[in-house]
Amino acid sequence: MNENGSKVIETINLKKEFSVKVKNKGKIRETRVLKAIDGINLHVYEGETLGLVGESGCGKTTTAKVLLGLYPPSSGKIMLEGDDISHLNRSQMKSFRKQAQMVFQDPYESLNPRFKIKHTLMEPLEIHGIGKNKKERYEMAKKILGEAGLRPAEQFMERFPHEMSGGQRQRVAIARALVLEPTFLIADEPVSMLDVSIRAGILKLLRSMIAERKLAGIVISHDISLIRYISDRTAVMYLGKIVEQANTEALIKKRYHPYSEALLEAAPNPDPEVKFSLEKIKGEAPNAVDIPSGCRFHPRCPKCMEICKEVEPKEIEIEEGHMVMCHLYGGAGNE
Amino acid sequence: QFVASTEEPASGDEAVTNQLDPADQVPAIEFWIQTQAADPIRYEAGLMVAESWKELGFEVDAQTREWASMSAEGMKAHEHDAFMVKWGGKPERVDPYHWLYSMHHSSAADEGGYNIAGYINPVYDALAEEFATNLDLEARQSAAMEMQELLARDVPQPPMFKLELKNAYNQAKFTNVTPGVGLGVYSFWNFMNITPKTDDKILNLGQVNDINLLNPLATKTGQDIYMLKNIYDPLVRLDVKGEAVLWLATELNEIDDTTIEITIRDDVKFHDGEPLTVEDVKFTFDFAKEVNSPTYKGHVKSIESVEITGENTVTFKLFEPYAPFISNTLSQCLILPKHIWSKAYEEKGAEGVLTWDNLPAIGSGPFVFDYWRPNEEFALKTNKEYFQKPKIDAIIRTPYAQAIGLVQGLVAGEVELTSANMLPLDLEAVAKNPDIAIVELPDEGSYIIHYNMRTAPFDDVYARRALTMAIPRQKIIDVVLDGGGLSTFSLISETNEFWFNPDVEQLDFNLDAARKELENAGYRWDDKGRLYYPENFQVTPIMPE
Amino acid sequence: MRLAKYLFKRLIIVFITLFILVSIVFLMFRVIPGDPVSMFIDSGLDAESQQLMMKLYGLDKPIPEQYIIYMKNLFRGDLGNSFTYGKSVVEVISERFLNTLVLTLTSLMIAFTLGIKTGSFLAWHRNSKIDLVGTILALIVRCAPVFWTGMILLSIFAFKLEWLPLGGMTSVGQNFTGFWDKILSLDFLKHLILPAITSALYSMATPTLLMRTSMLEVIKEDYIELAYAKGIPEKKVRRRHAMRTALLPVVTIFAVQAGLAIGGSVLVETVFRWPGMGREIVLAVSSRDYPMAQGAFLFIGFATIVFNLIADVLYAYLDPRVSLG
Amino acid sequence: MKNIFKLFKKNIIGIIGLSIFMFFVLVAIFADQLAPYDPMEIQFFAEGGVKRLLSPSMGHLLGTTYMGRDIFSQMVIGTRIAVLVGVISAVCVAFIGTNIGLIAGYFGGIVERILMGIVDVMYGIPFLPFALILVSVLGPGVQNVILAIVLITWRNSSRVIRAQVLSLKNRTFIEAAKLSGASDFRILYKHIAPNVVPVSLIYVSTSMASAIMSESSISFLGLGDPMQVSWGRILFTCYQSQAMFKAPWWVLPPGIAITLLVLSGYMMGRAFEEIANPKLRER
Amino acid sequence: MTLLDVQKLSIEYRLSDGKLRAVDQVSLKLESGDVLGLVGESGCGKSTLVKGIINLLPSNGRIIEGDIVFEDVVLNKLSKESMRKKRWKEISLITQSAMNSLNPVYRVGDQIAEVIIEHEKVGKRSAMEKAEELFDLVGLDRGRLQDYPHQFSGGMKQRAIIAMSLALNPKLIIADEPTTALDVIVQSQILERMNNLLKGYSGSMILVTHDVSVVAQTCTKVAVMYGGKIVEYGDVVQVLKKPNHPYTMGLKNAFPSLIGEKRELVSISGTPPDLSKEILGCRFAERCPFVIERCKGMSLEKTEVENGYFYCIRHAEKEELRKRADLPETWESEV
Ligand SMILES: Nc1ncnc2c1ncn2[C@@H]1O[C@H](COP(=O)(O)OP(=O)(O)OP(=O)(O)O)[C@@H](O)[C@H]1O
Ligand SMILES: Nc1ncnc2c1ncn2[C@@H]1O[C@H](COP(=O)(O)OP(=O)(O)OP(=O)(O)O)[C@@H](O)[C@H]1O
Ligand SMILES: [Mg+2]
Ligand SMILES: [Mg+2]
Repeated sequence: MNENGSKVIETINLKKEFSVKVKNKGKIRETRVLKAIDGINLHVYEGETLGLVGESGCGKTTTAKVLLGLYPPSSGKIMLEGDDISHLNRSQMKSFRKQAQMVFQDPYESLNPRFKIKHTLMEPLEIHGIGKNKKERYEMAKKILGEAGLRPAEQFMERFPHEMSGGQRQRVAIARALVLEPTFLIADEPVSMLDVSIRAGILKLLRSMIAERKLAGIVISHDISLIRYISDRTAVMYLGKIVEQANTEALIKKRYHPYSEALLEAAPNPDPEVKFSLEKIKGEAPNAVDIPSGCRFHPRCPKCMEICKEVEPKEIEIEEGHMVMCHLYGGAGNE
Repeated sequence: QFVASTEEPASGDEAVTNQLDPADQVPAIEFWIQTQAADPIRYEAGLMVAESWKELGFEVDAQTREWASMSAEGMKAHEHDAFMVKWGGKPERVDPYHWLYSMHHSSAADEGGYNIAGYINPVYDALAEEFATNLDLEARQSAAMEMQELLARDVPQPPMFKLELKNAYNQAKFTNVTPGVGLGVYSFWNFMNITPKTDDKILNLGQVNDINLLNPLATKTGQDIYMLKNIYDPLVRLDVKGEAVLWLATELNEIDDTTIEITIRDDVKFHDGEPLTVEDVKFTFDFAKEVNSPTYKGHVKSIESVEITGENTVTFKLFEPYAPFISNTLSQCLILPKHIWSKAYEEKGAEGVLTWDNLPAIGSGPFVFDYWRPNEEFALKTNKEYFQKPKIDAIIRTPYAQAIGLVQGLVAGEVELTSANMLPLDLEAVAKNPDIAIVELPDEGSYIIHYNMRTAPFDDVYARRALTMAIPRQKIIDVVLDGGGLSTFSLISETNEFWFNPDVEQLDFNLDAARKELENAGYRWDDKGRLYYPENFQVTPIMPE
Repeated sequence: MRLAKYLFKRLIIVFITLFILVSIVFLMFRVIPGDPVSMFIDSGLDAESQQLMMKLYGLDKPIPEQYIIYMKNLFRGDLGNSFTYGKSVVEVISERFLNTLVLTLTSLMIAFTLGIKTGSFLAWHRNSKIDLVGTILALIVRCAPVFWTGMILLSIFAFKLEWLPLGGMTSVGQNFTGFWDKILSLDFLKHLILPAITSALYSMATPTLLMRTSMLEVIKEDYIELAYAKGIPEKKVRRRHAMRTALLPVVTIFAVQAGLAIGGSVLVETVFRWPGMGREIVLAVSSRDYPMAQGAFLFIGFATIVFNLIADVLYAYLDPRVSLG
Repeated sequence: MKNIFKLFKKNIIGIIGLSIFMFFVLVAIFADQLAPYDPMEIQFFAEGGVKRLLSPSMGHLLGTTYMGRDIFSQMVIGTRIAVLVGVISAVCVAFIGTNIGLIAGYFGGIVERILMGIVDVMYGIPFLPFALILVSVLGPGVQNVILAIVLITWRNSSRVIRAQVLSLKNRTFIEAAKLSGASDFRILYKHIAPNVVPVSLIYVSTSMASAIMSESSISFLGLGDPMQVSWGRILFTCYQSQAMFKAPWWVLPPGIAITLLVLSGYMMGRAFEEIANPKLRER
Repeated sequence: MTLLDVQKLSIEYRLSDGKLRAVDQVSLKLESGDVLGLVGESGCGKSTLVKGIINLLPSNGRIIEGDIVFEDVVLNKLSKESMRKKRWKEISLITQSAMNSLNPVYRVGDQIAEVIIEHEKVGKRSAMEKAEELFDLVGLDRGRLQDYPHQFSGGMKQRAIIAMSLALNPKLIIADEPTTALDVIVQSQILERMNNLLKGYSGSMILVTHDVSVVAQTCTKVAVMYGGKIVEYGDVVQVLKKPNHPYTMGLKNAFPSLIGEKRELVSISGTPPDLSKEILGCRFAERCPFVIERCKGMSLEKTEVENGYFYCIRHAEKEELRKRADLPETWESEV
């Protein structure tokens, strides 16, 4: 599937740093640099969905926001359909906005509580001057809402967010993201706030919308078993870097990076007869302010070697389309 | 806006015309009234005056002003139309030099001068000069009489009314209360004479405000100055009626019009034990000039030199004859101890001496500075070695900030004497304590409206006279003062019998007469009752003879 | 060390703030109509004497020069000499300031002790009638103008019942050896009661309502539930867990209130003739005693700012979550 | 908005507050009709004496002042100033404070630093002394009193609104709006502003209360508008004329009226506070 | 030995406009050593049930019928004081969102010590020593006892709470969603630790969660809750492998798994019932694909099975229903 499409979005050594106030021993804060994403290379083809997994705080959301221009990147490039969009001016930004959209994690937070659904959906149209008049925009909004599975749409158009369930709101959020007919869609943990019994519905809706519109999609989750059901390829992220990237099923079958291994092992299984394996990795991910030297995973890595403590591994293609960043495979010593 | 004008069309007489040139309309009067906070009497009275003027057809813009701005812009810069103040009747004004010369001589009409109205009348000036320089009392008196007549006719700044002051004291504890002219019981003589009836010989004096500054060279307020007079001695003092009596001086010898020889007592000591000598007297006057004391300046500027001419004598040489020299200069200049002030001068310099708080104040007077806790208490004790001993042992002066506290203090017996004027409600309150007695005394000063003869319509004598006749003196006394006042027509109080002229013209409240006055001068009214100048109007600054 | 650095930084900001304040006030005073000398014009200062006086006060110089001189002196801690008192402003003010502090701090102490208790009580009985009535009562005392409450209390307790003095700080004729002697005397205490209660009543609402609100929020916190689950007796939960945490914002507001109260002290001081700072500023403004008014304003401003700073630091130290910077 | 109103309707304290406030507004509107006399007119007996300090009677419902003025009429007319000062200051304070808070919070960076720096400086200014000086400079008058109030009190609301904006700014619905291409202006005034309305309303109400209180304090110190009757000035006159121990009918009504009107402001503010802070609402 | 016997417990909340029955006639039996998983969608009454058990309902909540028997003591009839003494000593409750359950203004160590001092009347020193042991048990550094909660990461707070819950070796630990906010890796670490610790002194636990996978991995028994009722109860393997209630069947389908072939996810359409309204018959009827007329009738039939029970009137057809439930089409009647 990858080969027949063109790269809709691509990042080259993308970095994002924040300066944050960190409290030290005393009562006084000091300013430190937090490397939220630290040089990532990603691409998504048309009609393809990329899954992004990783622990909390590893930079998934930041990646999404940088890709969408909500945060300016600190360095590196973002190419949307071949054009560098890292440094757009105001009006260019506005037209870029039409092409890239996002579905947020928390459906309770992502809708303006003081807007009726119709206002939420019609506003982007109004901003971009799509549709001749209010009525036309209303129709467009209604249509997309129906497609998002909220029927009868007229009725939902008049509601406020607090009058709807979480699943319904997430459908509105998807509708809003798609009303501008973007070419690129990111869904950041689209179902993690929802009840299990309705998650599948939302994921399915997303998948079908991406497929129907031939969008390039990125779906973010910390739950790799969910990613499996929606993404074609999966990238595993750890502390601001993508440590492994491959076709989803291939990754599940054979993962090379010890972190991916741990992540998959730890994922709970609904089958009571297959129990957890023993604790594989220790502790929790360190803070992005104090990134460990060498391979950033080495303090938790069960297979840590001397070199891992000093040298940062390079990305290598271990199988076709399967990238990994680990000294176990990189031939220790080259650089 | 409550100052709604209740203009009635002037009663139908021939002056009412319809086709009047708007340019002829009499310009509006900006009338400054003091704020209610500063003085409710002036405030209420001012409003009543404004109302009354409106009835005559004047347009009046009554504005309230804080004292500070009114005095800077009006009293000092003379940029007013008209405003109302109260001039205090201090003992040093018993000789009416201030009223008659300072306030009306043309030389004082410039900025900062006391001729606030800008009254310029050559005839008057001549009389005033005579009054100021002729040492002959009778000549001065007759000039004063004539001047009062001129003023009553030309009304540059008419007096309106004065208060009947009432001071309270505790008669169960003290007797022999001796109010002095202009100061009531705050007078030096009262502190000297008041006699305790009981063993408690400490006099608790309650006042509204505190003492501010005890530096004789820099102090400004009456409260301070008259307190200083208990601590320091002048060469002469003004007695309860305002007449000069010898004090430190034992003998005054007018050698000629400009030379006076003075002999002083030899038994006076400063509170620190140093004797008071002619050195100190000479030093005081020289020093005041040297450091440019603003307090002494006005007094000592007439002095050319002071020389020690004997063991106990000094001779003053004046630039020119100055009639009130004894009553107004010698009585006001307190003698400073040279040993203290020359040392202070060395340490602080001229400016430092003037900004010095001079604590503890060391003088030679009958009372000795004891302690002062600002805004709480100020205490004097009696000078046991003084040549004339007070009957009390000490004075404790408490500032009450508000009259109401003071009155309650009186009722409660905390306060045994106060020079604050008791208003009707206060009297009612103090009546609760039968020990409280009231001394009544007429005020020597009065409430005055300062017109500004430099601006219209006050430049015209007929307008001034009409406006003066529209001042509802009696109504103000009845309503605002609850009857506790008297109408006045001369700046000199009638109790000041020697100088007072009872026969001056009295432009008392009479709206009809006021209208007549205007009419006769050709003023006209339109059908709304607004006042217009006569045709081909010519300003008449003073009453033609 | 770090704290010192932080405080240093903050103090610099405090100084800048004060500098701006002083400049504003300085300029404001120069544009007020009226000058300090003409105030006394009627007591017999002729034109020449007035000039001398202006010179003495340094008011004969052009305003920019006056400003520079004032600032220069200010940096040396010299606020100039009061026109009225002829004394150094610092000397006059520090005395008044102490008087004001004694009054405000006493009243705040009363207000906060009572307020905190009442507030937590109301919150604990939330939704009950007591709560509603208590809340409304707290609002009412806060809404009654202090000067009016003062007048009423004076009428009742000082005038009608004659239990307490009518005003002032001490009775006539008391001889105190020093500040503390005075402050600790029974006579002083008697004078303190009414004004302190008056302003305490006024200030009480803030801690009461804040404590109530804060408690209501805290009560909903999970750690309160956990405390119950832990089998901690209700009293201890309330005192140790709920009140302790709910108190944090209240403690902070104490400092802020102190600043406010000092600024607002003029009203109570006027009614009770308390020889404090607030009254002084009114007098100074109306008599155009520039150095005095500027100084008083500066003192109050300084107190306000310092109290705010104290509030910030205090808060950071009481609440482990909060840091400074 | 509707939502706020609905919640408000449920809030007893808010409703009481609103009722009191509306009562005074009505009195203010119909003051001329309600006041039987000109409040500054001195009343005389038929035989000529001034009606000094009469206790309440049918002719003078709340008695008379020392100068023989009708206190009831003064109270009624005084309502006007109170309501006027309250409403105008509140609106100005809320308008300025909200906008400054919105702009500072939203744009951040240097704009925020400058604006909040100004606010910090403002916090160092003690209100009453400042007002006294300002009124001395500009002269007494209602407009100057309002100016003083507004100049000082906007600081409170701007700080809180800014904090509110800071938290709203990172809410995802704002990011969603940005993604839709909304301009800063649109985000600020269409998305963020409506969400700070409840907080703004707290400040409208409480600023109103504190403005009324400030006006009466300033008037009580004798610096109010000398040509207008206000409650504070009635109290001042009473205090100054030394009748305060004698004439309860003169002392009590203005104090009660001030208390009630100020109370109404705080009560409404409290209601809005509970609306803005759901933690306090649901129990 | 029966440790806990909940008999027909019903709990209601008073609302401003009516009542809400959050727990309706719930019966449960727990033997010592059991680990019971309580699963159900958000709002189905799980927290209410467990709070009801230790008598910690919010002020508007009330037990209206039923008994809670804990070791032959009827908990709901105990005086306030004796109930208080039982708390934590015998039953400890890890409340939902334990992240926020630590008082921010006290040191973590002090908070653990507090409960030990309160119940065992020991000195601060020995309480702190005990706390140190507990920290060792849960794998936290002893030194961190001196820290404040905000200095802990989420996982560490969770561990600290678990340490606290074990402080008095209670016979029963109730853990309300203890790992919901955590990353999978940390979650697996913690669950495993807890399991081992409980086994160490044969304590029992009720684990509240909405994640069937977690139950499958951790528990011996499971109770499936829906709309205030326990619709199915039994041994874990039994219930998850061979669900009897259609809701359990649906739930099982909705969980993704990394093991085995990629499977379509199925969601249960519709939303859970509104508990503030009275519901006749089966609560799941609205969303059940096997609904028949009788389901909405009055009676609820309880079917006892080995070690458990379930409520479904079509219990006779359970084999067939199970087969149908495996097919995604079954659940896709509506969106
Ligand atoms: N606006 C910001 N300012 C400062 N730091 C930020 C900001 N946004 C994110 N970070 C930090 O960047 C790092 C990555 O955050 P990000 O939200 O991208 O992680 P995530 O993988 O999405 O985590 P989660 O699964 O919790 O959503 C974190 O350490 C976070 O604290
Ligand atoms: N204090 C309360 N007052 C009124 N209703 C409440 C209260 N607490 C909970 N409820 C309602 O009771 C029902 C059950 O709530 P409960 O918290 O027990 O659910 P839960 O299963 O724990 O949900 P979650 O998985 O979201 O924690 C819900 O409908 C909830 O809205
Ligand atoms: Mg994220
Ligand atoms: Mg729950």
